[in-house]
Amino acid sequence: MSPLQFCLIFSGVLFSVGLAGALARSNAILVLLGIELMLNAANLNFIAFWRYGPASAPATGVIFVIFSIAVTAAETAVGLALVIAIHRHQRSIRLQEATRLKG
Amino acid sequence: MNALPLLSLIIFVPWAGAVLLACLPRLGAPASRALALGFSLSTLALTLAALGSFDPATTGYQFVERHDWIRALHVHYHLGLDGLSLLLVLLTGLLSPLCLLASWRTVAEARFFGLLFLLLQGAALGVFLALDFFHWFIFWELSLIPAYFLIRLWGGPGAARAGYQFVIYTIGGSAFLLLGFAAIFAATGSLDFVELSSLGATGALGGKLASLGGIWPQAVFLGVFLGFAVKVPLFPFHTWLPATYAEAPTGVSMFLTGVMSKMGVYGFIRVLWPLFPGPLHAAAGPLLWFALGGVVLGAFAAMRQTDLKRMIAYSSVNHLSYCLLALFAVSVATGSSRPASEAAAAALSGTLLQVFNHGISAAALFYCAGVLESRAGGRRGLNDFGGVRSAAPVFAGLCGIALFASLGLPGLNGFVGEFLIFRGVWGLAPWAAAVACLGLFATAWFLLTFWQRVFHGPRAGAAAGPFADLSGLDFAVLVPLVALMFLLGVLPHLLTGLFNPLITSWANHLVLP
Amino acid sequence: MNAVLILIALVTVGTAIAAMAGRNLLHSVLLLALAWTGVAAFYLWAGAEFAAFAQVLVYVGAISMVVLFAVLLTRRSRDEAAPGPAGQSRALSAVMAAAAVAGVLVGAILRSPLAASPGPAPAVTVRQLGAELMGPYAAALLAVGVLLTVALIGAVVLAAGDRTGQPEDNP
Amino acid sequence: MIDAAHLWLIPALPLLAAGIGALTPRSGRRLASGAAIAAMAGAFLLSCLALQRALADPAAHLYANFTWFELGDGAVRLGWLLDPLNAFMCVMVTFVSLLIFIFSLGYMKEDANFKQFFCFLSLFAAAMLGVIVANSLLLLFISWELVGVASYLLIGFWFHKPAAAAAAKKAFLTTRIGDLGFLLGLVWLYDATGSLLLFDGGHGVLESGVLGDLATQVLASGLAVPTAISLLIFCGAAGKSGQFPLHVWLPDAMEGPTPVSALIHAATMVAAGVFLVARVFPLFAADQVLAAGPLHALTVVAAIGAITALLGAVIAVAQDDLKRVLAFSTVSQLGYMMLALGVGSWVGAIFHLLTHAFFKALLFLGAGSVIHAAHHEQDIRRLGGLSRSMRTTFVTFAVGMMALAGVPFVFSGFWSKEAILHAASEWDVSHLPFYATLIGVVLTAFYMTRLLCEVFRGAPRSPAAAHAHESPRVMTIPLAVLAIGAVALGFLGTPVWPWLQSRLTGTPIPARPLLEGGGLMGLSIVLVALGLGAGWALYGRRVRLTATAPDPLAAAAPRTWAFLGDRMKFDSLYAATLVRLNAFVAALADFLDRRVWGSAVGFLARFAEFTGVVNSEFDDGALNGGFNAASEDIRRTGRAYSRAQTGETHGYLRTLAIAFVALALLVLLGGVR
Repeated sequence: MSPLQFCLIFSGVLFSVGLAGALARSNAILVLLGIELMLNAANLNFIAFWRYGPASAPATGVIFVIFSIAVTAAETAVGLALVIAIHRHQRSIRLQEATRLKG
Repeated sequence: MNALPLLSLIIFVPWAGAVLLACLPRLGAPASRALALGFSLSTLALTLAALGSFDPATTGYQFVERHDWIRALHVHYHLGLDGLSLLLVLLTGLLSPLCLLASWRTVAEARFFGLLFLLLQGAALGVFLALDFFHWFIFWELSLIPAYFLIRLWGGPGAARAGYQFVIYTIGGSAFLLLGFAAIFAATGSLDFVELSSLGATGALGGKLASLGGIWPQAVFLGVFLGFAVKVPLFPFHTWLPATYAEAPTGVSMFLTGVMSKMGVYGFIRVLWPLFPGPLHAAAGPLLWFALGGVVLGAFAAMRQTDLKRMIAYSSVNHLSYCLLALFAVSVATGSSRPASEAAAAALSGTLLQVFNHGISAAALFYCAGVLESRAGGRRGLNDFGGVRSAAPVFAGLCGIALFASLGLPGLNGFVGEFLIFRGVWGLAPWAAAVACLGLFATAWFLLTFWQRVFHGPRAGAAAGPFADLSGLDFAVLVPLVALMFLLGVLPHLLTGLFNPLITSWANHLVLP
Repeated sequence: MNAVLILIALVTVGTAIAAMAGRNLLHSVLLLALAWTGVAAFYLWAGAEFAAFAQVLVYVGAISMVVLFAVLLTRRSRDEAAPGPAGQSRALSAVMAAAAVAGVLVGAILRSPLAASPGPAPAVTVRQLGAELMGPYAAALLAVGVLLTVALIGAVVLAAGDRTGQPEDNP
Repeated sequence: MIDAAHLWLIPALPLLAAGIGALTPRSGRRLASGAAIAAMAGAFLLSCLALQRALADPAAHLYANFTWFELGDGAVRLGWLLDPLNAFMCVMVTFVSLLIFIFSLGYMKEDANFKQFFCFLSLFAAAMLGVIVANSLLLLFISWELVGVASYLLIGFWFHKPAAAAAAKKAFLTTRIGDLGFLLGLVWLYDATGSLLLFDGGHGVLESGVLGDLATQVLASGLAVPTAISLLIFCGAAGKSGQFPLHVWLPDAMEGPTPVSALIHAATMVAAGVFLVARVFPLFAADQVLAAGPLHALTVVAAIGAITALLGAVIAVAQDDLKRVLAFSTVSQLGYMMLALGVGSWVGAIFHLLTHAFFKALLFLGAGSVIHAAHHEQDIRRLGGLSRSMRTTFVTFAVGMMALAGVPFVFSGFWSKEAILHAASEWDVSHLPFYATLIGVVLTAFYMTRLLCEVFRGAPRSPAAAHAHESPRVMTIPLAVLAIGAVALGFLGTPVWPWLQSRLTGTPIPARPLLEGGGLMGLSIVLVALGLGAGWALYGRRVRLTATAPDPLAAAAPRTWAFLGDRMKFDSLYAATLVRLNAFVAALADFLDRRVWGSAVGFLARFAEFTGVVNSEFDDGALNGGFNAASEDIRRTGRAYSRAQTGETHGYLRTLAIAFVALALLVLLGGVR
């Protein structure tokens, strides 16, 4: 197993853990955190490929990660604001109960 | 080059009106109506100015405006006017004030209505004038949004569903269109219709698309084709149309059928045909059957409708299918050894005439249905009326003229276009003309049934009680339309003169790359 | 491949699992902060110092704080009830789905012929990064700036809520 | 002196009157009717001048063409034509129309839509004159259709009567079937020759060069192109002229006011088909040079004409409605004219057309006078005894009846019918048409005798008939004038002095001694006498006493009588086949539209819906154990969409994960590259 493959597997496992959390938990905050984990796993891949990948441009991977982190930050801010809004409306942040958008 | 950017003015004057209306939230209903009408009329004046200084003998584009816009994408702001565009711009300019007049009394929230309508008008004009796919597509899609809201907010009880269906269908169609053009851009690096047409004429476009590999050339053609086919609509992509036209408010129905359905035909002639002469030729044989399906089954389906507006909507399917029939027939004959330029010129002239004339007569018919509907408190079933001619003879007369114009009575506007289409199609694909005759017959049948049920017989249904004849406002809408029907029926050269050199040059160069 | 990397990976994944599985929300957040630190450590190990610092600053510093606030703010809610049969079955299906994803990913990675260049990490200075960001990626940077601004305003609007206290949208 | 270039004035005058009529208010009765009559009188004077001009040089075709609009490198051109055929038709149409207009002043006096009636009449006359003076088949077709629409308006003039409205629609649609054939013929001819002008300095479609070229073209099926074009054009003629099998509209059209029946369904519109064939006769005859052709156009014309002549006469025997008897007699007479055209004697056809216009208009107006006097009683069984109360009407009607029956020597119908019989007997393709005409002669004399006896003899059989009075002068004077015409016109074309024939053809025709074809003439005289005698024996000698008494023939053969009375069940046949087929196709199209196309086009949408269903089934079935009872509704379109929209974030996420796995597996295992 090459180091690159190891890194990728690491990120894959981290991703799956995040997914499992997001799927299993009913607390909206935890779901959000699970998604954060998945995004982190993606960032891991960028760095791994940047480090080991063939003919990488000097800074591409890092730049991607920086942008990704910025976007994630925005996403978290909005997500948490939503959670708080939901909480204020129905005194609960259980995701199962937030089904008012049901078609 | 004109000092005055006339074409930009034509597009942006209605939009300026819309912006003005948006900026005046406290404007009362009468003032907003007047304002909207004023802007619409000044657009008409501008179109007439364009007509005045238009030189029909030139086959190229006139009043061209071309400026760099987005250099990175090789996008230009490119407007131009030729006989084909002029025809449609005139139609839009003429119909829009009438549509606004048609909604004069019946519409609540006049300011918002006028705003949306002016937006719609500007977008439609933009579609007819733009020569670069980039902003052409923006106009194309922008026309949907006001149309949706106009249907949704002022339409009948089923308007929500109908508007939804309308938007989904047409957006679905234009998604394919967009994909097709994305591929074209990828292959050629250009989005300019003029450049692409010259590429299409030499067959270079096909070659470049083939360099994308696989089924790309066919897929691109299909995508662009689908986008237009849904808009026209070509049978069997027409199922959104009856519901939409029936549920829309009268003025909007007039505009939808009068102008927006022409956007599809325009797209066929301006974009699909010059860009893809080869693939269209290859596909035209089967496509003729689709067009015939629209002609025949559209007319027969109209016979079964009991809702007047749905019936007129089906007659629109029938009438617009004639245009496509002619175009496909020309395409079938393209490149054949038999000299067919005379027939092709007839077919193409007929198509353009039909486009204009159908706009007028269908708008008039929709207005008549609207008059019936408003007099009957929202009912517009075929069996809700009887003997209206006894109650409202003047209305019956004008409606009858519109109806006979629609069924192609000589002396009124519809005939010349249909005759030329038949003459052309016969010369190019005789069997198609023979089959299409069935459609003519069925059209006469259902229009006369409409006339007989509603206007003849003893007074019944909604006409049993007091039934007012036309008001001054109704006259203001119907009289110009009816006058045009007579005028264009007797003097078709008023229109053909505008585009005949253009058509001739097309018809004389029917060669496959 | 070296022991440091393996260690980083184990710690990161372990804390992540613990965070996701834990009963107590506060603990979960803290454990997750640890996991994020592990990721930052990985970046350091790989030679991307700037990314590592950004990770620490944004995640460990900012996000985990915000999340903690959110947890504290929503604490009074009827907290996660004891996992009933429905919760259990959901957890089971979640783990199954995640395992399937993991399996597919690992399978794909193992089957792919990935040629890793064994050379040293490409050296990137912060100056270089800055030049890149202000040069070819200027437009993207602007877009991200706009995005962040919009997100900020959006978050404020959402969290501030309506003054009247009425439920906002009536379907 | 009038020239071809001024010929447009003839249709323009009534058109102007129609415009005036359309724009005057309802109360402007005097203005509308005055304008119509003045315009008609003006048109009549112009027609006479035109006739004078045409007769100055009967062999010439004077024309004036002009460009309608540019098309491609060429242009669509129209034109006016002046030759004896046109000129005679113009004079006849304007003269008969003028009389009918005057008659209408009295007949329609009490109608609320009086001014509209004159407006429509003028429109009709203008269109009819347009048909006649056109030098372009396109212009002819335009006027032709306008004739159709004007007749639609006039037949349905009493539109509040459902029967009238239905009859108008039926007339328009039936003729439209023919007109579509006509249209196809036109476009074919246009495509084949590049012109629709009749005469155009050697390039017109009726000129020998073009026709010669055309005759050399043969279709794959062996049919010559001119034959096919002629037959298509003949469809239009058959529709307008009420030829079998498109004759069904004509009897129904009697729902219109009687002057309309006289104008449209006797003198002018129905004659337009005959005129059309006569006008383009060289085209119809162009395939005669091809001996090998499987079919000649004129043979078909003759066959249809013979069938129609016989059919109309047979059905007319058993009709009880005064106007319907006349209508079927019109059908029959039009058959004679077509037959004459088919056997090659277009001159005979036109001769009969002209005389028929006079005596049939006379008969219809006479009928109108009767109906007017009898308060719209049209059933001949309920009339009777009117010869005493309506002297003028009786006398003029009798003149018309004898002209139609072909009573020898004095009446015009005899001479024109004689010309047709003569031509039919000399036709060398078949003698069947000749025999058909002979039978028709007997039947015509018979049913006209029956009509006259039933209406005018005996005692009145209803209060309306008993109280009938002679109509006012404004109605009887036109009758008298027409009666004179019905007698005098015949002498223009007797074999002894074939003035009309020689003027029409433009070549002098030698006079034949009266007795040269004596055998034939004697035969026809005997046959007419036979018909008259039989009619007198059955209806004149023993007068019907009550309205309900059965007809002697009905008593003899009730089923045949009922069959004929029901117009040989043609209408029922069409209702059972064509109308039903039409309704079926309409229903099919509607069904396809509502059910099939929507689904076919919405296939992608349905596919998405399907995945939604699968997903929700998976949720319900695999994870929650047990189907939801509401799954019955899943098949409904919108419901299925909304079921996928559970609103549960987890569901969405899970779907995503499963889809990802599925896709990845597809890529990994399926080898999709």
